[in-house]
Amino acid sequence: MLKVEKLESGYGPMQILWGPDLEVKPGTITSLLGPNGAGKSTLLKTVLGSVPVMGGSVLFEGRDVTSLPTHKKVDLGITLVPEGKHLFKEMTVYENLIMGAYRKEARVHRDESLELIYSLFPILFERKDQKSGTMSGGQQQMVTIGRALMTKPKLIMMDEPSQGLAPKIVMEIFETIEKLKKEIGLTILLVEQNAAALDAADYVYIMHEGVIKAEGNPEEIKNSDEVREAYLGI
Amino acid sequence: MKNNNVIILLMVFLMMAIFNAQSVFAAKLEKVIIGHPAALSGKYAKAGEQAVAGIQAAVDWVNSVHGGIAVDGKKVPLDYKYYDCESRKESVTSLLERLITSDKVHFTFAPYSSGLTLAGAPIAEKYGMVYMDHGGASDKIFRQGFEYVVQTIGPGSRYHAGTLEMIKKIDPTTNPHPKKIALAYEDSEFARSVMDGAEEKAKELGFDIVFKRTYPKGVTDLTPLLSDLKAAAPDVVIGGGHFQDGQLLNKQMADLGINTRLLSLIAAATLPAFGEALGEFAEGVMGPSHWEYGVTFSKEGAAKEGLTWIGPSQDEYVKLFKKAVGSDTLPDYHAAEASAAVLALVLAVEKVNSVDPDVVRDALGELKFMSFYGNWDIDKTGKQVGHAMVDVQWQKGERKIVWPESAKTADVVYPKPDFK
Amino acid sequence: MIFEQLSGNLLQGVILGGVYGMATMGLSLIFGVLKVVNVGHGAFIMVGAYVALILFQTLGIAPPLAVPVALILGMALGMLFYYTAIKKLLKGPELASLLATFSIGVILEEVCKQLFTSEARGYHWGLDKLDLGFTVLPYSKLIAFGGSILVGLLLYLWFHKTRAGMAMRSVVEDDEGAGVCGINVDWEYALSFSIGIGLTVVSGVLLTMFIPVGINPYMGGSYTLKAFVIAVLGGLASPYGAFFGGLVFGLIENGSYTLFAQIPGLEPFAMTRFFSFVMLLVILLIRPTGLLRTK
Amino acid sequence: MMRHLQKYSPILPVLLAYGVLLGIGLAYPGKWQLIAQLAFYCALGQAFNLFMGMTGYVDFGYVAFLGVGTYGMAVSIYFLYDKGLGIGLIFIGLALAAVFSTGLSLAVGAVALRLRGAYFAIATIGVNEGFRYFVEGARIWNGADGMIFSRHLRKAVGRETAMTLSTQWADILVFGVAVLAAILTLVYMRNKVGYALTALREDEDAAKVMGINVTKFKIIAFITSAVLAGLLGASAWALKLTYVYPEDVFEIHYTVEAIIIVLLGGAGTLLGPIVGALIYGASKYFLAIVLPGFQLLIFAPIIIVIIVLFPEGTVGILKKKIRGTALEKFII
Repeated sequence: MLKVEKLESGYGPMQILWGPDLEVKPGTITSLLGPNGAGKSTLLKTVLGSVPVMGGSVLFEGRDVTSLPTHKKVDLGITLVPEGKHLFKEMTVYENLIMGAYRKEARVHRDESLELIYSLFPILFERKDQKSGTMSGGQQQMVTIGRALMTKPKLIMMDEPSQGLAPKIVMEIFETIEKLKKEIGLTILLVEQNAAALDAADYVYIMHEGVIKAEGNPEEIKNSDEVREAYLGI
Repeated sequence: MKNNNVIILLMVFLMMAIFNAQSVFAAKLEKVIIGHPAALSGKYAKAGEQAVAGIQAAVDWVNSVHGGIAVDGKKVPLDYKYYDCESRKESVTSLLERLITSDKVHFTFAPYSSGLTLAGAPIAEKYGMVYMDHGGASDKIFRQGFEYVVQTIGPGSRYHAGTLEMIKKIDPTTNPHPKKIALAYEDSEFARSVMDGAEEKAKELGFDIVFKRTYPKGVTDLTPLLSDLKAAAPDVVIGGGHFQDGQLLNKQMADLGINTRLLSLIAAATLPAFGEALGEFAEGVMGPSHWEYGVTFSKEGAAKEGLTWIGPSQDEYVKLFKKAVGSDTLPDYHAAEASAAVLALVLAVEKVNSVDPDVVRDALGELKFMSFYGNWDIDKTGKQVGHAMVDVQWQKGERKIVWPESAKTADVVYPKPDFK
Repeated sequence: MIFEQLSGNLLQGVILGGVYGMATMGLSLIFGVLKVVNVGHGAFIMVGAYVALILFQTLGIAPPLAVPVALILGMALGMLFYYTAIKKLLKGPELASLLATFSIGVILEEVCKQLFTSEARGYHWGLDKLDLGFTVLPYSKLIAFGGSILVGLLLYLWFHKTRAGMAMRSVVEDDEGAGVCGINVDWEYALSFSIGIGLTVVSGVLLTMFIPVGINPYMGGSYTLKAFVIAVLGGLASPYGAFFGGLVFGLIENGSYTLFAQIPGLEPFAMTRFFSFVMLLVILLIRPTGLLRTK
Repeated sequence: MMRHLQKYSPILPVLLAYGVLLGIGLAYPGKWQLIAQLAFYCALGQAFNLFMGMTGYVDFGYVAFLGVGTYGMAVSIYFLYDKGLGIGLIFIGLALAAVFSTGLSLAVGAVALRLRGAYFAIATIGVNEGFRYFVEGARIWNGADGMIFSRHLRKAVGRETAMTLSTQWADILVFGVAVLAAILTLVYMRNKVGYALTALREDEDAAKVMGINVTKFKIIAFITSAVLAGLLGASAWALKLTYVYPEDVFEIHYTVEAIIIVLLGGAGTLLGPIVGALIYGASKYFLAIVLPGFQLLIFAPIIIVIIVLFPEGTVGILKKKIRGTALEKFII
C-alpha cells in the first residue's frame, strides 16, 4: 500500500533521513522501531509532506505522491496520529472529531465515522462537550486516534501513541490498534520506542541514524541478539 | 554569484556616497547657491513640501523677474539645492555639511521645526554659515547665543496676542462679558510657548484663565479633555498644535456641543484642508497665521511706511508657487515664510555686494523690509521681531483675514455661530 | 459634577473602546494564526481611512457603504503581501517578519503620500447627534460602534459555526494537528493574513466614522501602539478577546483621565498613556493569555 | 599566549574598518558629518547586536536606553553648567548616562526578560512608550518642552570648545562606543557568557535544564547593551545636538533602524553591524541626495527583498563562503 524508496529529507541544512526503504502491505500492522533521534518521526512527517523531501520517492497504492501537499494526501486516505497528540485544546471533543472530517471525501461519512469512534471509545461520547485540553493523557490520545479515523483513512501512521501513558492505558491503546486492523481492515504504520509494539506487528523495521538497519517478522527480530542489543535495548 | 553582485553594488553605492563628485571650486562667482536639508518625508513632510516649493517660487522670481542677484557689479543667478532629511536629526547634520563642503553653497536654510533647526545649528556655526530659520518658532533657539541663525517665522509666544487684543476691543467688558478663557494645546515645546505667551497676554488684558491643559502628540481622541473643558464653561477657547489635532479638537468640540464665542486654533485652522475636513463645523473658527492668501501688503503700503519692497506681489507669488508644485495648491504660511527668507537674503547680499557670510549676517541684522509676506526685522540674536501675525476666520467655507484691522479682508463674525 | 463627568467619559470610553477593539482584531488574528506581529498594522488602518474619505468625497458614498470596498481591498492587499513576503519569512527568525511588516507599513505610507499628499484631511458626513445630558453622542459614532459589534459578532459566528472558520481556529490551536486533518495549512495562513488585513482596513473605515478628520499617511503609528496594548489585554492570539480588550482599554483610558486630572502638576492625558503601558506590562507578567482566558 | 591572541583575532577586521572610517573622516574634514552619521549607525548596530544577536531577543524598546542616556548628559550640562566644572561636565554626563541606562535596564530586565518572543518585543515597546509618557505627563525635566542647552555648554567650556565638542569630539566618542561594543561582543563570544547565550538562543529550555544560569547571562548582556546605548545617546544626541525633546529621543524608529542594520549585516556576527550600518547609512544618504522625498518608498521594498533573499545577512553569507579558508579566523 505504501512504499518508501531511498527517501531523503531534513530541516534546512540538516539532513535526517539518508535513504531508507520501507513497505507497508495492505491490511497489516507494520512497526518502525528505533532509538530516540533515529529519524522515525521525520520519516512519517516526510511521507505526509510536512517535512520537505530532498530525494527518493513515496508511493501510495502504486501512485507517486512524493511531492503532493499534505491535504491532498489526506484526501487519498493517508493520515497521521502525531507524536505529542497535537489536539485543538480549546475546542470540545466533538469539535476535534468534526475537524477530522474536514475534507469533502470524509464529510460524506461523518456520522458513521462518529458512530464507529464512539463505539470504540465510549468515554468520548460521554465527554463530547468537554474541552479536549482538560482531559487526561489517555483520553486525549483517544481523541487523537478518533480524529485521525474521522478522515476516513486507508492508512494510519501512528507516532509513538504510547508515549507518556500509564502501562494499563498503553495496553488498551495497543488493543484498539489491533481492533482497527481486524475489524475495519485498516493498514497501520506504527512508530514506537516501546518494544511492546513488536508483539502487535506483522512486520518490523529497525531504524537508526536515518537508515533502515534491519527488518523482518517480529520473531526474527526478537531472535536476533544483535538487533536487540544494538537498537532495542532489551 | 548573485549574492556577490548585490554586495558589490552596495559597496559601489557607499563609495559614490562618500566620494561623490565634488563641484569644482569657482574662483569667480557665477551663481549664488542656497542649500537646504529639507524635511520632505517623515513627520514634517507636509510643511517641508510647502517650504521647498516656497523657496523654489522665490528663486524663480529672483531669476526671472529680478534678473538674478546683483553682486560684484553683475547679476548672477540664484540656485537652490535641497536634500531630504526625512525629518531626522542625524541626517540634518550630514546633509547640511555636504551642502556646505561639497556643494559649496553660500547660504543655508534650516529644516522645518525647532528641533531640526537646533540639530543643524552647531554645524552652521562651525562653518560660519548664515542659517535661515524659516520653521523653528521656539524663542529658546535665540537664547543660545548662536551667531548665524536668522529667523523669519515669528516667535511662538506672540501667536495669540492679536486674537486676545481683538476680543478686548470688539467685545468690551459689558454684559455678557467674555472673561473666561480655556487653553488646550498640544504638549510640545512650540505649542507650549504659544500657550504660555497667550496666558501672559490674557492676564495682562484682564481675562480669567479657567482651564489650561495639554494633550500629547499623536492623540486620537480628545473627549475626556473636552468634557472637562465643557465643565469649565469658557467663553473663549484657544489652542491647537498641529494639523491633525487641531481638526480633531474642532470636530470633537462640535460633537460634544461645546459652544463658545470664539475658537482659535494654531496651525490647523489656517490651512485649506481644514475647511474641507470640517465642513460647516469650521464656520467661525479662527487661527493666527504668519501669512495668509489675501493679506494686503503691497509696494504702495511699503512706501507709505518708508520700507524697502522686494519680491512678487501676492498674486504673482501664488502663480509662481503653483508652478513650483505643479498643481493647483495654494501656498500656506510655511511656504511664504521660506520665500520671505530668500528675499531677505537677496536684499542683504545686494546691499553689501558680497556673499561673505559674516558680512551678509551683519547686513541681515540691519535689514528692514516688506514683501508680500509682510514686515521683516530681526533683533540682535537673530529673532524675528518685525513680522506681525494676522488672524484668519472661516466664513462660509472661505478663509478671511479679520485682524488686524489694517489687513482685514472681512469683518469678524463674533460671537461665532453655534455648532449645529 | 465629577461623577457626571466620569460617567460621561466612561460611556464615551465604551463606544471608543468598541472601535479600538475592532481595530485590533486583525492584529490578533494574524498573530494567532501566523505568530507574526504586524508592526505595520496602523498603516492598514490608514488605508481604510483613505478608502472612506475618497469614496465619500469623490462619489458621495456614505462611510458604512465603504466597508465592503475596504474589505475587498484589504484582503487583496493581504494576499499580495502574504505571497510576496510573509510566506517566505514564516520559518525564519522573528526579527525578519517584524522587519518585513514594518517595511510594508512604510511602503503603504509612502505610496499614500505620493497619491494623496501628506495633508491632513477629513470629511463631513453631517449626521445629527444624541444628547444624553451628561454627554453627547453623534449618531456616526453610534453607527461605528454598532458596526464594530456586528463585525465582532460575525467573526465569532464564523469562527464557531462555519467549517472554514473552525478550520482556521484549528490552525490557531495547533497547525500540525490541522495538517493531519487534511486542512491546507498554507492556504489557511494566506487566508487568515488576508482576512486579518481586511478586518484592519475595515476598521480604518469605522474609525473615520468615529473621527472623520486628521486623515493623513502617517496617522497609523499611534493606532499600532494602542493595538498592541489592546491585543495583550485580550490575549494576543484571540481576535474576539481583542474586542473586549478594546472595551476595557477605552474604559481605562477615559476613566483614568478623570482621576489623573484631580492631581495637580500632572498632565493627565500623557499620564493616561503612561498608565495604559504600565497596565500592559502588568498583564504580560501576571496573565499573558489575556484578561478573558481562564487558564 | 599565541592561542590567546588568536582567540581574539576577529577584532582585527573590526578595528581596521573603524580605523579606515576614522581616517577618511580626518583626511576629508568636509565629509566628517557623514562619517559621523555612519559611525552612529555602526555603534547603534553593534550595541544592539550585543544583546539581540546573541540571545535572539528582539528589544523593540531599545531606543529608550539611548533616550535616558541623552537625558543623562543633558541633565549634567543643563543643571551643572555654572558649577565651574568645565570639561568635567562631559564625564559626569557620561557617568549619568551609564547610571540611568543601567537603572532602566535593571527595571526592564526584571520585568520583561521573563517573557519571550513577541511578548518580549511588545513589552519592551510598552516600556519605551510608557517611559516617554511618564516624562511628559509628570513633567520630569521640563516634560515635553525638553531641554535646550547649547547656551549652557558654551557658558561652561567656552564657545570654541563647545563647538569642537559638538561637531567633533561627540563623534569621536561615538567611535569609542562602537569600538567598545565590538570588543565587548567578542569578549563575550569567547567566554562563558557567549557559550551560555548561544545555548539559550538555540533552545532556552534545554539550556536551563543543562544547568546554565540563563537568567544571569541574559541580564549581563542586556545591561551591557543598554549601557552602550546610553553612552551613545549621551554623545550622539545630547553632546552633538545640544537639545533633547522626549518625543525625539524615545522614537521607536531608531529601534527599527538598529534591527535593519543588524539584519542586513547578519545577526549575532561581530562584523555584521558594521557592514549593515555602512550599507544602510550610505544608501540612505545617497538616496536622500539623488531622490529627495522618495528614499523611503525605494528603501522599504529593498529591505523586504533583502530579508527574503538573504535572511542571514551579508556577513552570514560571507562566513559560509570563506568556511575552510584562512580568512575564517578573522571573520565572525
